[in-house]
Amino acid sequence: MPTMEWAWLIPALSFIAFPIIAIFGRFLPGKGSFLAILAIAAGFVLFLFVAFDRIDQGATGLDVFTQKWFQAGSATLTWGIIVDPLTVVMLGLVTFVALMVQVYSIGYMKGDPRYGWYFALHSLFAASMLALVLADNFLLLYVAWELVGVCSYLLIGFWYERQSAAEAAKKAFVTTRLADAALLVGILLLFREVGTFSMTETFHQAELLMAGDESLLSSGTALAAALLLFVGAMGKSAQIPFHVWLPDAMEGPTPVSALIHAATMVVAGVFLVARTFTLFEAAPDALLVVAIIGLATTLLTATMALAATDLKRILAYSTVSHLGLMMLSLGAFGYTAAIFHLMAHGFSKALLFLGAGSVMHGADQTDIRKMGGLAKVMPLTSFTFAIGALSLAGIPIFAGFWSKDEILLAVLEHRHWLFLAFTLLAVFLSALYMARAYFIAFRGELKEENRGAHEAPTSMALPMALLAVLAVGFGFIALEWGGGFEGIGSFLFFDKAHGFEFNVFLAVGSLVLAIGAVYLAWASYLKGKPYLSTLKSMTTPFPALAERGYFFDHVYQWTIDRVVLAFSAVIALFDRVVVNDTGVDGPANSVKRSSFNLRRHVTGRVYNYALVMVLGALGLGIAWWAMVAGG
Amino acid sequence: MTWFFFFLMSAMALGGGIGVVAARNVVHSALFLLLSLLAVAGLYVLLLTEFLALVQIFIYGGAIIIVLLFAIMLTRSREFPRITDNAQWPLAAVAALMFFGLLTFAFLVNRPEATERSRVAFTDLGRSLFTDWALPFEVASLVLLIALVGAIVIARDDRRRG
Amino acid sequence: MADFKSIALLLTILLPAGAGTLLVFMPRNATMAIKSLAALAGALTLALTIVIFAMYDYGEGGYQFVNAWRWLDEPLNIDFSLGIDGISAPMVLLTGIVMFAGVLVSWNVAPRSKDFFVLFMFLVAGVFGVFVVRDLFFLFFFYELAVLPMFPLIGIWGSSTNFGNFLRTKEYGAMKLTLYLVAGSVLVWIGIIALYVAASDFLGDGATAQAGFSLELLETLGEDGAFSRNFQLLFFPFFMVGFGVLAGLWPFHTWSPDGHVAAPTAVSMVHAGVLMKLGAYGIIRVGMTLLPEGAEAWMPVLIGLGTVNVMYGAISALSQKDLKYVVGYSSVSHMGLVLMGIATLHPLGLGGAVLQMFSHGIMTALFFAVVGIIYEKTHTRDITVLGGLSKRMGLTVAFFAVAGLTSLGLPGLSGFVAEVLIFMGAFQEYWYLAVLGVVGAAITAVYILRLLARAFFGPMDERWNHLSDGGRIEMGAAAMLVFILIFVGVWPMPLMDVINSGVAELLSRFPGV
Amino acid sequence: MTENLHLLLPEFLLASLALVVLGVDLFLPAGRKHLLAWLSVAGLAGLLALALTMLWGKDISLYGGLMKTDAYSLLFKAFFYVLGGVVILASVDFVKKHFRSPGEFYAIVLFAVLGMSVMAGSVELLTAYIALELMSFSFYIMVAYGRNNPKSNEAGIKYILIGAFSSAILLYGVSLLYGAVGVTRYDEIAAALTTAMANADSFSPTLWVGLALVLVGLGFKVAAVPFHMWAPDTYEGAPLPVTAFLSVGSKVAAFALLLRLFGEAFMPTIDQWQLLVAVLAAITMILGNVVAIAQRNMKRLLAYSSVGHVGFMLLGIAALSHIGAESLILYMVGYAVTSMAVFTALIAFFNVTGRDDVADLGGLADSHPFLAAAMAIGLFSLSGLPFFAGFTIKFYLFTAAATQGLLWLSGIAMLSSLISLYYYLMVVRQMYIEPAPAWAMEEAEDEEETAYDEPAARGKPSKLIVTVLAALTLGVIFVGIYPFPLLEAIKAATGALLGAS
Amino acid sequence: MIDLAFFQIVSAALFSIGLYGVLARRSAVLVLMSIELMLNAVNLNLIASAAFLDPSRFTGLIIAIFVITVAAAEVGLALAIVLRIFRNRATVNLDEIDLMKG
Repeated sequence: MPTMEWAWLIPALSFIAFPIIAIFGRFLPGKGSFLAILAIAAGFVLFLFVAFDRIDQGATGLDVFTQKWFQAGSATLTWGIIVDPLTVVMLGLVTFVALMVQVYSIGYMKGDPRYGWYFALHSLFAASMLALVLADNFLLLYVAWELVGVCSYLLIGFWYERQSAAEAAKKAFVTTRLADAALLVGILLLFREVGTFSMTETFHQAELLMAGDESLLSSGTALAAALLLFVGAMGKSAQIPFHVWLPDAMEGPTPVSALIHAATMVVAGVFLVARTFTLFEAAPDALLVVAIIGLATTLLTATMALAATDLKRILAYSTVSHLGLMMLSLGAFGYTAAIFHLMAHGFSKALLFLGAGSVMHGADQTDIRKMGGLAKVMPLTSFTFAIGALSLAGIPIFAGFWSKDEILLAVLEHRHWLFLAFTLLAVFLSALYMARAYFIAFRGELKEENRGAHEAPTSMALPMALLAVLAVGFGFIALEWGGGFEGIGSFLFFDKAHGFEFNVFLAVGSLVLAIGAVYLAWASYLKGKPYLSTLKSMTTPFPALAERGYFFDHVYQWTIDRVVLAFSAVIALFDRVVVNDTGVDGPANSVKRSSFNLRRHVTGRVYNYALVMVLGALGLGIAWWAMVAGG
Repeated sequence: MTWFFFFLMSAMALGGGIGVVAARNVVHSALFLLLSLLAVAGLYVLLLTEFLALVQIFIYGGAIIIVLLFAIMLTRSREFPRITDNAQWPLAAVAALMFFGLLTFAFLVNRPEATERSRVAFTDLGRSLFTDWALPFEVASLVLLIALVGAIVIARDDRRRG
Repeated sequence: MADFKSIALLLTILLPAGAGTLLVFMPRNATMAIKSLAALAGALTLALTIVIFAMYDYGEGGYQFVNAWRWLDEPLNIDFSLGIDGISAPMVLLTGIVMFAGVLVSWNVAPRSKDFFVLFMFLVAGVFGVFVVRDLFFLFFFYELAVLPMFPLIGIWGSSTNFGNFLRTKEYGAMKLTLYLVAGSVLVWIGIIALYVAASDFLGDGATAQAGFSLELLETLGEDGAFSRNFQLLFFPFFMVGFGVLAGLWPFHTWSPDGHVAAPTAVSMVHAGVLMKLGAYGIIRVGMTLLPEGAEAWMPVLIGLGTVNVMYGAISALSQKDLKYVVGYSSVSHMGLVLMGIATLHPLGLGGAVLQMFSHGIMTALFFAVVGIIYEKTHTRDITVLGGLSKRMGLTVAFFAVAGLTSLGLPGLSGFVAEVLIFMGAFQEYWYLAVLGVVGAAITAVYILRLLARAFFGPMDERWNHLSDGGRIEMGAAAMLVFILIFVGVWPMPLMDVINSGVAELLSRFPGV
Repeated sequence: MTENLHLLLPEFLLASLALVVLGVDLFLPAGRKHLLAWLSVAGLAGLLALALTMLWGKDISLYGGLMKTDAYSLLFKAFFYVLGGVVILASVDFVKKHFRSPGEFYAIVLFAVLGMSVMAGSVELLTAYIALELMSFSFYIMVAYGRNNPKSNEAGIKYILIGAFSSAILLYGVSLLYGAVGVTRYDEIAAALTTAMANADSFSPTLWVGLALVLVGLGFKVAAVPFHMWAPDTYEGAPLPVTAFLSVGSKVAAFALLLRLFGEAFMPTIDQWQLLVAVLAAITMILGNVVAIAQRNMKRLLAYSSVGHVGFMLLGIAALSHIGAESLILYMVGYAVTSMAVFTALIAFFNVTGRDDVADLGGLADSHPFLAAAMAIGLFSLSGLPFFAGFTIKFYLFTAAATQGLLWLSGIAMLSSLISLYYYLMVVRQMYIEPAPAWAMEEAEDEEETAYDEPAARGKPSKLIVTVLAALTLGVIFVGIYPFPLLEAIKAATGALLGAS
Repeated sequence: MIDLAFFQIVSAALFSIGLYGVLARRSAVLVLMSIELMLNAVNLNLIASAAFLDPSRFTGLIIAIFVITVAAAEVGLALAIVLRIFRNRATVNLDEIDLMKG
């Protein structure tokens, strides 16, 4: 497996690119953007080698290469990579989408004062994301985890002169950091129990536990660790109640949203759960929690997406919703399905964001109510957007269709039928809001102010086209091709082969739902039928709640202002008044005061002095005598 | 006989002392002091140390009292017949009494076996003073000297010097 | 090379001290010459410390660069004995770095720049002394010598601030800091004397060996049982609290934020960067080395207080309006991490603690350097007044951000490695406290990010239009610190190898561990 | 009896030197009086050399045990000679400016020195007492030397009245002692006490009350609480050089006497008085240092601080032993050097400004950087911060006390020296941080050559005093970082006092 | 025969009286006189002790002689200062001599 050893080069290249661009970027042609693109392109090529190598190796097995990082006491901390199917798949997603987005950004970010810095950050992000995917031990994973976090922070706040951008960046980072604390605790807990950060070792212990053999892990710790890791995942993947940061994150440049907040970073949570799936299997209750959170997220955010009017926010909510779907699938042991959907959604959603970006670039609008009929002025964008939408809506032959069915299947097999019902509802909703967005924005008659809108330049159009192709065709990767590749399902699922299944009833059922949703949207938004409004009125107060995001933000804001900051102010006051002014200055001042009182004992009258002397002499004489008499 | 003499002298000494600290008039105090000193000299005689008694009479009676009287005359100011005790005299009395109590108690508790008194010859006294104790004697002479110098330096009236 | 090894540590003291003495005799108005001389001394010292650190053979471990001169004969038997081990070596390096940066940052300090550098040099000499001596008397000697220049440094070149509802004058800050630290040292002093007395009582009169203040002697005597269990239980707190005051141990920390608010930039740097480490170092070097039993018994208390430090400092920092207060309280919080790591008595935790001492030293120096630059430009440290500075002072803000990210434990920067090690160590015994520590670190993220968002990002105030980044020299110093932070964060091996040897040596004294 | 009379040569020569100064004074024109200072200093230097060469290594008791010439007395002899020289040099400018009759002044300083050296050397109560009086008389005169300064008069009368009173008490103690044991020589007293301790039935209260009264009398001389109240007034009223001499000379001399008395005579009964002295020390150091905080006048502040230091020195008496005595003597030397440095700086300041309040020191660091630095160093040393004498001597003293089971007292001492740090720092702050006081600014306006906002260039102190100050400052640092040679001499002295350990 | 204790008690009484005088009188001159009383008490005690306990070496007598001498000198010097003060302040009243206090 020669090429697999070289997998570590994939992040390394971008990692090297980062400081070069950051420091010398301004002296380089194109501010060094080409370096970033070269690095990631090379990464993509390397990925292909690795992938085919991996396929030749067959789906089984998992190869690890580690390097010593440093020694602390008895513990040796290491860098290292795992190359297994999951890694390969993720590598593909990340390298490809990152490449697309960076190419797209050339056109999109043209003329920005911090053009070079932008690409530097992209390189750093790509590097960290790839490292996260490749990490063979929890510590390295955490490192990469935090680095992608800080990249997202810097990119969301890229236009930091805008108050909203600064705030959104802060919000995103703080929220994820809080979740990461749990992740870190989980990792430390595992280290304490297993004595190493190595994932393979940890999983081995988990398997021992499952097999009921002698294991370093107790089921209790396994459950605790799994849940803690999951909390971290919730933070990154914006699961309820941590979802609030993702919509605001749309303050960043749109390509960033496409790459980080749709295709790659946000799925890190899903990836984490998938990566540590063995551990979760060892603690089935944790998986139930995952399922429930996933379901709740997907439903709630879908409704929010339905209520939103800002194109990017719609996409953001839909992202969260689909992340929830993935979590649900994982929670339903639908490992394959989850990853499959992760990929499909990644390509489609990236495509949608790029489309949105092109709209903002061309028509410089974000509110869909102000759009309409854009298909006339920017046909390509409209077309590709439609493809992405259809894919997410789950219309056959489009990528989303296949993966979604897998998820439904998993839920059907492993979870209560209620789960399935809600999932189908979610499917319906996602089809509905995608259709809504598309029809309002691109169909209907063109508004006056949007006449000047123009189609995207090639550098932006090309990536969109490529992604569109994937969004259409990616689904077929599920099918069995020859050459040692029996469909993504069996490829992913390590040794327990789990080929692609097709359940006609589910497929038809979901298809009916989807088409129904699309028709509903078409009818109400283009033909002005009152179906939706009646639906709305039937479901009050949900639409109203959904518009306000179920008051999550308000509650958080209130807690921060009224509880956290107030408490901190109290502590600070306590520190100054009680600890300092009383505890520290108090004694000092009392000494000072006693000094001013005591000084009066020197009256200036000689005979007082003499009297005190005599009293002292008496005391001394008596004391002395007493001492002697006593001892 | 000696008993009577002893008590008389002690009475005079103590009475004089009380006069010194109680008299309203400074001059009276000085005279009471003289009385008390002479009485003490008498007690010296009882102790068979006539030489000390003489020294006492000459130096105190002769010198010190005169100097004190001069000082009183020179500093005779408006402050006479005014009250001559300060505010803390009751406390002072208590302290003095306690002191007296302490000392008396100490004296009464330990009674060293007293040898019979024997008269010290002037010659022995002189010899030992100028041989054994020559060194302190020298130093004492220096003390007197600088007391003299100091008195001059301090009391000298600047106006009469150029 | 042996002869160099024998005098190298002496040089670390003599270089700054000599420079200081030289400066005394320079004309007051030859500021350029004075500054150059100071910078030269700083550079030489830095080079020297780097060489020393590089030459320390961690494979061998133990005290190296050893040398001793008899200073007083019996009965006190005081030696001026030098030597560094795996724990003090990084501290020496740290001191060299921070000192150099400090000199550069205070490049245009005025007025009386001469006096400033004289005092600064002696301050540094004292700090070096504490780290390199192996005799309790001289340890205490230099310990107080390091405190002494603080008063004039803060009093003369410091700044008074009115916080509306309360006022903090530089005189107040200086006086409180000095008295407080000396008060702490009184406890240490009692402890040291008690050690000596116990040792001499143990040896008794007419014994062949004589008690003294040298660490080795006391160590060996301790192994022979000179210090009874009760003695250790009684006197370890003296060292724990006495040194703890300097380490900002809660609730004895209040000198630190006020002192830093009042102090001039370079002094804050050296003080938060190095002097607070003296406290932690003292606990390790004196308390734990000589009184292991007492230490073991008291460690639960220490780790508890350390955790309080972490949470308390972070929470207090949340609502501060003054940049320096934020940094000051974050120092309290981070020193809490150090104390936690020390108290774990676990190789990971202790190693992390020492690394954290180093990392926090650099980080907080960087913090204060940048804050100083900003204050010099804007004449305010009020977060609510500042805003959007990064538009004009991009690089400065970037440096501040690096320091901030280090303090919130971002991987790739030195803070992360140290904190994770500490938590790993703490998790072994006190997992609940470790969790609290992690939460504290998370809170750090909250206030740092709020600070960045409010003070540096967002729309810029018109008043700052004329601003620009700090001067070349200050920025250079800051850049150096940034580089070190990243270097250690990415490749901590060279530091950790040395630290491990020292920690192993220390923990070998704890039978229970 | 008189076979080794020559061993007293230094004393005799010193006395005659003083007389010579007195004599020459009569023939010198008013303008040239400062020559007397040089004469006295030269004489003292010569005597120092003579004493060192002649008495080195001698250990002989003279006059049937009235005096001893041993390492102890030699050490203090040398110390007092040097001290006298320093005081005279430091006071030349002052005397020139403020005193009407300088000749007598120098002579009296010499007499005081003589008294001190005899005090240190005498091993018999009467001799010690007379020497003490010689010294005290000189100080009575010097304190009242500012003839037309009411404060000086007042200080003089207060000092001499309380002094006479306390010496009466001391004498009564001596008489009681004599009545109890019948002897006055230290060694005989020690022997008598040993027997008294041996058989408890011969328990005699007069003895103990006598000892107590003696301690009171000496406690007055060293200004130990509660016998200290004269000190602030006297220090404030006395002319500055006299204050300096008083706070260093009389204290050290009294302690030399006290140490010898307790070490050679009262040692057998240490168990009885150790605790008492310890308590005295405690209240002394606490009261002195606490009350000093409230002071606004430099002399008064230093008076209280010296009371505090007396507390520390009493610590050494309480811990009387080889190490205790060593540390005490070392402490006295270090304290003397340091506070002479502070006082000399103050004298120099007074010479140019005529003021001695703390507030007047404002802006000194700008107008007279050297004075400010020297005084700051002295104050830091007094507060026991390292690199200066104060740290080393305090460390030694407190350690010594701890070895004698007085760790608690050492703790109190450290706390009170922490308190002392506060007011010393207040002075430093005045010099370095506060701006120059109003009067200085006015002076500045008057002198047109100085810029308006600068503090006044209030004239420069004379080269002489600056040199003395520099020397003293170096001494402070020297004792602080290299007390080794000093300690060798001190060890010899202690050996002579308590017998070789 | 009269016992030593009698003389001692007389001296103690005299001493206490003098002590009272020092503590209670206002005029510096009177304070000086009281001190003289105390010194006499000292002498009485010394001489008595010498005469009863130490007739061979009679150290007490010697001390007494010195005490008398010193006392004389003391009075002289003190009175000089008193006169100086009287010349400057027109009083020898210790209540009014309190420029310096605290």
